Amino acid sequence: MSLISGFQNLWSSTGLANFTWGQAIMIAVSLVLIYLAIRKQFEPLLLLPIGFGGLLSNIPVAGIADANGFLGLIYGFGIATGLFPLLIFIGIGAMTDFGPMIANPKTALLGAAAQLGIFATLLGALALNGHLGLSFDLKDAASIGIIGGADGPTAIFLASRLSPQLLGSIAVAAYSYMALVPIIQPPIMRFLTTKKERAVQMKQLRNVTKREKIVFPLSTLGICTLLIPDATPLIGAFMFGNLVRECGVVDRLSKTIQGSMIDIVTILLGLSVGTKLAADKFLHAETIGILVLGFLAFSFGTAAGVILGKIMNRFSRDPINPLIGAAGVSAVPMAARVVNKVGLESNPDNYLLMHAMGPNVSGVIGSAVAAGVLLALLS
Amino acid sequence: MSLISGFQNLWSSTGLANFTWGQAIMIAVSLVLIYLAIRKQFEPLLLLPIGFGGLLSNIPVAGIADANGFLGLIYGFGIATGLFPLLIFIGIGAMTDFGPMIANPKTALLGAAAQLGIFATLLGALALNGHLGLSFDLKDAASIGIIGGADGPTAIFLASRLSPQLLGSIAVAAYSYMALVPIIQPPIMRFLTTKKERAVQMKQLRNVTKREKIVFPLSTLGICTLLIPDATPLIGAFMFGNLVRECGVVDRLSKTIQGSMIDIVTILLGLSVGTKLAADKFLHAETIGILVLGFLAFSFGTAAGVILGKIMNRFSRDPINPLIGAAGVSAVPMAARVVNKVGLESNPDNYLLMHAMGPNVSGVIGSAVAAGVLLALLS
Amino acid sequence: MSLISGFQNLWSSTGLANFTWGQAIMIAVSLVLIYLAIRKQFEPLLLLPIGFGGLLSNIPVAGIADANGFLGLIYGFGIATGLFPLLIFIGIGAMTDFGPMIANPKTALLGAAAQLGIFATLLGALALNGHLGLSFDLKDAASIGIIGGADGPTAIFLASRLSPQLLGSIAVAAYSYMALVPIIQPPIMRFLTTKKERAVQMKQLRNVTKREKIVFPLSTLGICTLLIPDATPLIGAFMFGNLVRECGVVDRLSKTIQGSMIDIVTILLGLSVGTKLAADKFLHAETIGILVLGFLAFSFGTAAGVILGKIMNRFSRDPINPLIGAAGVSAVPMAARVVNKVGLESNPDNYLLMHAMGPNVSGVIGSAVAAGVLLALLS
Amino acid sequence: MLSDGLWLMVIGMSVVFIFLGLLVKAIDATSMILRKLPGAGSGDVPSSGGKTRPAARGKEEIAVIMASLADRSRKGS
Amino acid sequence: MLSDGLWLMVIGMSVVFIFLGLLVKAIDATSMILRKLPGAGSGDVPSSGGKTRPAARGKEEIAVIMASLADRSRKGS
Amino acid sequence: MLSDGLWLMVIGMSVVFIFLGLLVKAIDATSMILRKLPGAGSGDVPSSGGKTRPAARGKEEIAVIMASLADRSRKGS
Ligand code: NA
Ligand code: NA
Ligand code: NA
Repeated sequence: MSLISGFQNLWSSTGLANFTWGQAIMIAVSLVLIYLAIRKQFEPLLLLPIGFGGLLSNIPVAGIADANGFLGLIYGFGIATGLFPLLIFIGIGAMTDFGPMIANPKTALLGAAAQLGIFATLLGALALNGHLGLSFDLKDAASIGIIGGADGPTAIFLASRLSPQLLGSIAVAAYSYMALVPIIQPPIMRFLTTKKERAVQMKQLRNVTKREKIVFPLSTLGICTLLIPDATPLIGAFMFGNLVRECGVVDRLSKTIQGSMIDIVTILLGLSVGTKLAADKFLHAETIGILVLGFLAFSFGTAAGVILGKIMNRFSRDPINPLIGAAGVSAVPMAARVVNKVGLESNPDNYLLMHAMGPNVSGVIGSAVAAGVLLALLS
Repeated sequence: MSLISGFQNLWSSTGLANFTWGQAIMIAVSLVLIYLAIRKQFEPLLLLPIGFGGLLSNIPVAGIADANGFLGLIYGFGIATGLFPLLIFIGIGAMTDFGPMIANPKTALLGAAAQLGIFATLLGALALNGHLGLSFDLKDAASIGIIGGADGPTAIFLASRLSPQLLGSIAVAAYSYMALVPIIQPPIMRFLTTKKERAVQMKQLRNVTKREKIVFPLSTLGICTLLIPDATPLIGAFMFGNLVRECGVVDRLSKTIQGSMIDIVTILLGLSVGTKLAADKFLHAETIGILVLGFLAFSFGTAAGVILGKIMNRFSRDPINPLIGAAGVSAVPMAARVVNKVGLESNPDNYLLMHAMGPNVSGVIGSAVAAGVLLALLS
Repeated sequence: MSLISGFQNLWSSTGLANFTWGQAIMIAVSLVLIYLAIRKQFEPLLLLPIGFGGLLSNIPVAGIADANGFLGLIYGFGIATGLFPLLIFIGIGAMTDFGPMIANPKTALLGAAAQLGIFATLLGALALNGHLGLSFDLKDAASIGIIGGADGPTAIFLASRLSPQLLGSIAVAAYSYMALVPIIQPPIMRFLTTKKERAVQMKQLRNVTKREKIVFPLSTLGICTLLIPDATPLIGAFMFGNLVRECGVVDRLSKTIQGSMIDIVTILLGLSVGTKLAADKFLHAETIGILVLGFLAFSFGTAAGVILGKIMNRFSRDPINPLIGAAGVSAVPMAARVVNKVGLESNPDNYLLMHAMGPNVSGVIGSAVAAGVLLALLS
Repeated sequence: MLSDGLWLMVIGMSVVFIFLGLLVKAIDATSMILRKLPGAGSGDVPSSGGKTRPAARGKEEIAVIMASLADRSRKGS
Repeated sequence: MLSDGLWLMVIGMSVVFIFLGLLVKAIDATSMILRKLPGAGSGDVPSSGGKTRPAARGKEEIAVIMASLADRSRKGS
Repeated sequence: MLSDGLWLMVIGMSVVFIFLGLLVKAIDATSMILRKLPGAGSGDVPSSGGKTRPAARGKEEIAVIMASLADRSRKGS
């Protein structure tokens, strides 16, 4: 090795000598995600690691997203196997209080209606197929639709199974639109309701006993087992976390699950989802389509929830404020807070937060069930 | 796909259409474990995850316990390799204070005597072989015997090596009987001792210096290395945790080991041990045999400890209360508390707790050594 | 199996019957490491686990360091893949405040000069090749040189890639000499400087804004991407941790990274690096050579930093105390504290600590860049 | 393929509604059974369900709840 | 096979007793050696061994110890 | 092989100096740009950079800093 050949070898291994346009663009995209995470606080817990993972995955030569690269290895271990999204679901279960939903269970149906966003978007993706140079098969359409579930782990779990090549744009769309819920939802909510409907006051929620909260995760898993076993990894992980939370005899596990366990998995999941932002995996016409469709998914879900809310309000004995239907898309607890805020505009004494938590958490279950149906029929 | 065929596909993938009787029974068994964990506080840190893992593993279609299923993957990673029980042993080491044993080392021999439960049960299993439709080979008998060690990680480690197909019932038996120690032990203790023996007061324990506590884990590992290297993974992990605890220079590691590390591993270990509660792995005549034998194991161990206690009391210069021999089965710290309680019945001023901690912790070492002997001769 | 044959089998599996001289020696070496960690507080967070891993890896029969052994498995999972050192780098990034370096950036060049220790030692290793029975190729020489970087994870990452067979002695040398920084550096610092130079007072550091601290990790990664992509796994992990720390929107992740995540990885990394202390992997003439060369590496790095400090002091507008150049070897924050102490000897009012932190943390970057160059040209 | 998508929608929405409908029934049944069970009235602490009575609450209490929700940074669900 | 089990028992119990017997000797030897070593008396803090003097303790202190043991939920050993 | 080592040294040290030299320029440029950006003066909190003014500090403050550094047990870097 001479000095010249050494420098030549080195030059040929620099980023400058190996950059592709695609990588440059994706680095810019990743920086935008990081900017949104930090400056606009767009779901920073996820979008910061995803964005940084995107940066690392678009570095030429380094091969960090390759199967044997730093992040490729983590992806293979935790995302390709489905392990990380399920561990995160355990954590979310341990953080979720189903009290408001148990206190007024029929509001759970609003979380069912909001899943229409998933299937409407699925249809939309199929309608786009063959147009504008886009090509989506049924599995792709299902993975895109799940963005409307507004649940990150569910979206990552389903997409990693049905359409891993679209995982990057799906995860980015899901978390970005979740962050945009305060901007996307209010106009739709105001458009579909009258001022009088928005001012409806709901009955105070009843007390929920510890026992009811302990039985709840078990009966949910039971129904899931009988009806749609393909959803049991998601629902099972979710309900395990919730049982750990509510049972009262393993508080140290509950604390660790909600703390260091979910944090560590979030970091590893975020960074390794970022590998799907590598230029060759992300820069397709399909990505634009996915972003547009994801936006529609959130809008449709919101509308369906609000409309069912209006119908239920008409036929229910106790009044139901239709706004809380919008919380059925999940995006916990952001969507419920949006409901509270829009409700206060029409009636400054009307605190809908707790009432909106019912559809909000039932929407998480609804999306996991929808994912189970799609897995059962398409995989 | 038509609507009809879609619903047919879906129906054929429901739990309702695929349930087996075995799965239904095992779901009931898992629910009983969860009930005992929550309501009766039977070792909830382990039995709750094991029970929930059992639920998930008996869901038809979902295949959660399969090699590529959610829990099957974790099992392959952490139990089949022996990793999780050893990491738990590091945590237990960091939680164990050997001070009482170092202060009165001859009580460690009581922890040796109690291991008779292991070998008596091994004999019992062999005696049952060929009767009542039961079939146990030497490895199975050894794995069943280790229940008598009353140490969960040791039992899981040995069974996963010698008889993985029995792991489910062995783990369930081990943790259940540990929880039942306050019910199983006292009658045996009272039957084997006179009231006068139970009232024996022991000499106050001497001070133990920090240096002695630091040397202890190293000399224990040294003896193990010379005598029975096959026990060094267990003893080594245990003593590493203890050295981290006692050395005083890595307190942040000690805190993490006792906190989030052991918690995370416990959750993953419990859930994945639950995969061995899948109907096809659990519902054999052998399981009943294992439960009966496990009960005998605890009883024999208790008796052997108490009897050696009586003998040592007769020949020792300083008085030894024979009750503390019962703590030699381990089940730390439950068995030591049982000793304290039974002792107080005969002499309300006689606090045996600290004296019982000596045999209690030496019983952990004794069981690991016994497991090493079985591994050396049978694997 | 008869009793006799049983005891024979057992005897043939004891440590006593299988010990080799090499294992006995390496157990003594491991005990020395543990002694130094506990009694002399030589980098105990790493040297205690490494020493204990060394104990376990030299136990005959048990095979704990084998590919399927307890620690061999962890090694394969975390060190052979490079995962653990990178996760530790994320943790170190989250613990590092680059404020002092951003406030006075030209001191970063001192951290460049100190990397001369790496390359001088590389030359030294090549010069020794063929003499005294030592045999080092270019990759070995590079791995030995990196000891001079005084960064454990960088050394382990590079050695595991270029010369895994030397990893044990390289890791031991790196951490041992880091612990010896207060003994190795001061004589060199005093020899190369006049009392007047050592008494130089530096200008108060300016304020650094939050924004500057957020931009810093991103621009560092950008330069690395353009110049030397092979260093991006190390620099990327380091800068990710630092961005998580500084961005202010993911404080819970930052806390977990600095706490339980780095602790858990440290334990697993330390124990599994200990597998390279197995007699057959450690007891070569090369090990002595590595220890001697590692000492030289630290000395050369210190000298180069101090000499550049003298030069910069002469030509800089604002005075620069040459002592802070010694901190460029990294060994954060030990080397910076040594600078502060030596500075106080000459001028009891001269607190150099913060000024020394600039070269100190830039030395971490410098070593990672040097490792990248070596990887690019040699792997 | 579009018709496949339509079937998926009909099937999927049906299953989601059946699932959550059954869940509503299960919750109602549970609360009824538990109320009749011995010890339900006495032994049972009214738990954090106590937190679920916001309708009549003042602005200050809501502010506290919302702040605590903000803390529960929920990682995208 | 039953005789194999008997040998296992004899061998196993022997090893367990030899092991713990040696451990007792090692503990005694350690404490003796450390007591003779310089600095043993002064530099050494009597550590948490101070906790190991319960015989004369009152009921209150024991209650505290037992409560702390209860906290140390020991995960099945 | 020794000459290979020499080239490695020349190349390696050059890259390290170029890298950190560019970094110095980047830091200077960043601070200049940020100072000119709107909101830089007002919105930006002077953050923990406030900690980086030790030259004039008394011994007590330094002691506190060093103690906090000692806490930050840095795992060998
Ligand atoms: Na949802
Ligand atoms: Na035991
Ligand atoms: Na360095």
